[in-house]
Amino acid sequence: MKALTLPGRSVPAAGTTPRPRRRSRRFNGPLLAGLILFGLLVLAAICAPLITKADPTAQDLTQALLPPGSRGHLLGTDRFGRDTLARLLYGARIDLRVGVLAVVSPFLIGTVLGLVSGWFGGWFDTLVMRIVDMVVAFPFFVLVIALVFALGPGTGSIYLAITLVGWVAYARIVRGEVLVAKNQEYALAARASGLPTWRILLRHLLPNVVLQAIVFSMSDIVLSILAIVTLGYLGLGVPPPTPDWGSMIQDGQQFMLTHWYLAALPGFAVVITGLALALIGDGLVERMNLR
Amino acid sequence: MGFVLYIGRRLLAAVPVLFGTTLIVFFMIHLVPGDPAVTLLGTHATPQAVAALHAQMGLDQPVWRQYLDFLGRLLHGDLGHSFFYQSSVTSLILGRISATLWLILAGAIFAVLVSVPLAVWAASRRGGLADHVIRTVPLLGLGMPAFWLGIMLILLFALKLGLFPVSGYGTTFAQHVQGIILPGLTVALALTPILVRSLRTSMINVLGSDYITTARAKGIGAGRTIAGHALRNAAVSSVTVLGVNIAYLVGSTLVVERVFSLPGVGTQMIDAIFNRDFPVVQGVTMFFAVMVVAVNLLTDVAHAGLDPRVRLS
Amino acid sequence: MSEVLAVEGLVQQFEGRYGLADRIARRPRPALRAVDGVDLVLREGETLGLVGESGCGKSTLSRCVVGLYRPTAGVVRLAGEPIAGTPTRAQRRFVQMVFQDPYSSLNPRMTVGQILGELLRYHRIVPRDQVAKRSRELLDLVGLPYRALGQTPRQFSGGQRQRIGIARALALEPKVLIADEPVSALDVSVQANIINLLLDLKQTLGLSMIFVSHNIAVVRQVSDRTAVMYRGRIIETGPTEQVFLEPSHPYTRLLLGSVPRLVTHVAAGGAATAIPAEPVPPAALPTATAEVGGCRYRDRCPVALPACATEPGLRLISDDGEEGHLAACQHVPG
Amino acid sequence: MSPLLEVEDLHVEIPLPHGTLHAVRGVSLTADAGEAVGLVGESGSGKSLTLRALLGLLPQPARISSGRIVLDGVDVTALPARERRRRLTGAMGMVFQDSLTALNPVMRVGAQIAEAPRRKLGMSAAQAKARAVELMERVGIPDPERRYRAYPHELSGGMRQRICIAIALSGRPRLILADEPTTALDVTIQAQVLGVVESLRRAEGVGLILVSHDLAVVSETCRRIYVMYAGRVVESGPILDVLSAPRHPYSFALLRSVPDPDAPVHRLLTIPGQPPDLMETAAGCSFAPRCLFAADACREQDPPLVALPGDRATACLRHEEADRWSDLVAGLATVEEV
Repeated sequence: MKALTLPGRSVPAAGTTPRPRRRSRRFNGPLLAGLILFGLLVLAAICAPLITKADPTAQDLTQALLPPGSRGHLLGTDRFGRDTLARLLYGARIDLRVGVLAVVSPFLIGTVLGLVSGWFGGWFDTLVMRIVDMVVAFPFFVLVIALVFALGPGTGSIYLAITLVGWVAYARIVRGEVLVAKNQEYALAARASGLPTWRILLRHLLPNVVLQAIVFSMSDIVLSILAIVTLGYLGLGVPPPTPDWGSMIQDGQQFMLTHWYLAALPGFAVVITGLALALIGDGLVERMNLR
Repeated sequence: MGFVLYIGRRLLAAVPVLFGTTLIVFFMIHLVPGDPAVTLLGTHATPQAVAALHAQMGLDQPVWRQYLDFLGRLLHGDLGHSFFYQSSVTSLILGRISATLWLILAGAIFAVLVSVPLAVWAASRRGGLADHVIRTVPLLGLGMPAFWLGIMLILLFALKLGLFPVSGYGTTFAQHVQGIILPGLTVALALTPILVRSLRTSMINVLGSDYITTARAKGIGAGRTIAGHALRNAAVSSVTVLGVNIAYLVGSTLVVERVFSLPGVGTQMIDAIFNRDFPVVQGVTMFFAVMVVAVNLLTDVAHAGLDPRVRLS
Repeated sequence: MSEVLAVEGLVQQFEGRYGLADRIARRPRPALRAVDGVDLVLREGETLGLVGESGCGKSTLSRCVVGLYRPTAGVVRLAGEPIAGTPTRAQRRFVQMVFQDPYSSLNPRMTVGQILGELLRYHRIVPRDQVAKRSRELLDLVGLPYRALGQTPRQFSGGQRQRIGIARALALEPKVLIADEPVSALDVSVQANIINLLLDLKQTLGLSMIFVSHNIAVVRQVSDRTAVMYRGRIIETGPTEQVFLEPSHPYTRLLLGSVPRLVTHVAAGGAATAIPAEPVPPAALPTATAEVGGCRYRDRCPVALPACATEPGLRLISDDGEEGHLAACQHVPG
Repeated sequence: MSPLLEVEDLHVEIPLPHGTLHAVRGVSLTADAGEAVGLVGESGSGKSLTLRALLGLLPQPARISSGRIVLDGVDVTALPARERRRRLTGAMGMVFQDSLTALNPVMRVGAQIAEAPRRKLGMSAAQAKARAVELMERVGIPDPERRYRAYPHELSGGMRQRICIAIALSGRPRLILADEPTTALDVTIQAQVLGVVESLRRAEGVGLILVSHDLAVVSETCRRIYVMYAGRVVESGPILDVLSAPRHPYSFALLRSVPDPDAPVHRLLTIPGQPPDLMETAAGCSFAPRCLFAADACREQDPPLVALPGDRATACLRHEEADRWSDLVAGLATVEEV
């Protein structure tokens, strides 16, 4: 039952020319740069007490509005004499933590709902998609702000508000991927071989559809950090005096002519965080395309 | 015929969505922890005031009854009464609507004027220096808070260069135009990074597609190929990309109005939040949803006008 | 030879979207009868070729047989037992499928070892400690090296992937193999490899096979019996040699006449001349969404009669074969 | 008389992030006026890129790295880009494999046909439209006046491909380049479309270069054939001679591995292995690893394309033994039977 070949030759059909398909490298440029940058940000936030001795909430009106480079205050002080560097670092603790954690439950809820509604279709799918349509009719920031207002101040409200609004994006992405994947022949083969549905969903579909959701979660973290910062700027975020980049920008806004850096510096912090996550997202896409 | 039917279909599809948004807006009040009336009035409110508010908000009725009332009033254009002002929410919104519409329009125009040329430029010089710059610089902008960008633009253009007013909207048309440029630019630039990146991808798809090769094979000249074949297809994908992101643009007007002290609906919502003026917050939230649905319908119309395939589906 | 698989009166209908706007515009509810009343018998050890053009319903039919769709009407019988609702585990094992696209038919995130091992374990084909050994045997069977077990599909070429797909189907030790266009996505120089492999495996493992293809030459090469499908129906069926040498249905004649042929000897003076001067038919869709009534080939048929307004059933032309040679045409004396 | 089109030693390269893919490696071919020429090979053989290079339509980032394209005795590769494009597109029209993507989805098909007459041949709008309708009629589109206003997605695959042929003809070319024009079509439609191409070729005296993976399609349509493998022409000559007595093991094996609809064989010949990766350049004949008759010399030496009598050529070191190949393979088959 061998293919017709000359005697004394092996069957070369089987991988004698190992295809030098470019091995998908674990890390590529953008991914590595993004991970390092984000890692440094997280490290700085965790090690805040080691980097500066200053207390981010300690007021000292005699030291108010010092310019960057002052003795003992590398990045200067705000109008209450609080150290800007310390506030930036401790602000990172709040903003990064809330930003990353706020994405976890939307990710899980949206992925599960998208997987189930895409696979089974029917009335459940219709219901989920109707709710999705309703939620996406609202601009993200508007609904989050309105919900935080209704729920009252505090980080708990922020988590809940972002979860209530954020899951729809994941549900949409995952459902779309599932609709494509479930008609791919590998999914048909799994069904034809009689594997149970839960196994097909978890073992065959999920690993193939979840990547898009992971890539999206990178920009979603940016979005949720933007939401927290915006809430802080509007005075609806983490209550003072806890430092937060958004409230720092708001504080600094009134000294724009004389001390522009007070509003500018926390903004740069957000921009750099966004850059790091965008690089990670781009890197992940590039890695996926290589496959 | 196909066109009319398609638009009719889209209009019909918008009805349940709008209906659904009223559900969300209505149930917002039930998210308020504890007794909404107490929370809204503060803990030292008199029992009489709480009871009066209960009656006014209809909180003494069963939930389905409250919703039907809400819906019924909504159908008559009645969004309730402000707690803070002696005025209906509808008239408050109508009084502020023009600045917001202006801002959305200016933002959308600026967004197109900035992103489309950049995307076309990057796509036509694929792999070149311009492409690399246009691809990487927006990465810096993805995490840029719109309000912060606004502050920075004020700092540069209004305070340092004195080209535009720092804030406000004036009273005359000329002042309106002058006052809307910086906020419009802010709204647009906040969206540009996302827009440029997805537009670039779709432009590359258009320029690399087989029908462009067919057109080139005809030997009708590069200019004619671009004008006759690339542009309209590029417009189709631009409209699609814009439609996907328009909700983000509409949403960012909320904070940007605040930064530039524009007398728009967004500023009103934030004022209402600080005044704990629940009906106004609800009303404005609803207004924003209607705006998004309306803008989406407009993009659908534009899409159907540009692309004959859409009308068929 | 005994029957291993039979299909009776099979109908598979797909419903399209029907929204409120369609209801208001009083549009008819869109429905597509991809398979519209098919009877089929597969006997032990034989290869049945199923040919037809795109959209004729041959793929839908094969997917019904492996239980991927629940038929709108009709039954599929495996070894005499009808599939009732969802196929049982034993029924799943009885009939397995080899898919068309070697690139999308294998899960890109699983190694070959995982793909095979999962099936061997779930269906308890062999004891758990024998799974690795059995996987290697399967690779032997399809001519792949053992190191393939640790590799993911993308490390293989199209032909090798198709071998993995065949190994996966064989893992369940089926009696019937459905090959749905197994070579159409492959390079011409690799197609013969897979065709020969399938024929060899059929022989050594005693399989019965339904070979679905649009490639008429391949079907003639591999099958004992041939069935021709057109718009959801079988319009001619019989022993392969008879169908090819004495096609009875006008559509079968057109189909066989349209196949490009290698011209190796022709009178001097130029290229081949045998290009069928077929009158150009109206641009009708190959699958009708609405009921036309009558013979479904009527609108393209050069020899249509008034009698063709009633749809003919399959009529017996000769019965020297096991199942006989049948065609659904009014020109065949009833 | 010099041929209409002459290609000499054409090389096409695709620069990729991980290296350069040498896709076409020194192809030479000629096409006389009114002649039908076939270019056969499987995916990755470089046949489509060769065809696209002729019209200057290489997809990004592929480029011609060397070679000459001579049109009407003029070396167009030496001309400035604008003039080169004017000459090439003036003399040739192209038909692609996938008619759905090859047509502009937002433009009426009639307008797409009328474009070249209007812009290139300088006709008035009315003349161009009349020409388009006439062309649609010639390629066998019923009711052309009405179909003129249709969009591509409103037509069937066969109709669309006819539109593409009409577009290719619209600029009054002397040579049509067709890249797998019927591969996406059903056999019955394929026969119709090939029939249209053939009758137009005869009626108008337009030449044809047909690229296909299907030997049978080429044999029914063309008078001469070029067989390509791994970016090279491995055999060429009058089609009947090549098909009845191939002088290269690749064409020989290909002919025996493809089933014949009229004559099923006991067993198809298989070509082991798969086409080489063009990122790497190994020494020796690129077909040697899969060749049934390869000797040590074949793995060391790159065989040149040598001319044979009867306007034929082959790139095989052992082509003189070609007459024995059949017996060798037949003997093998019986041995394997036992």
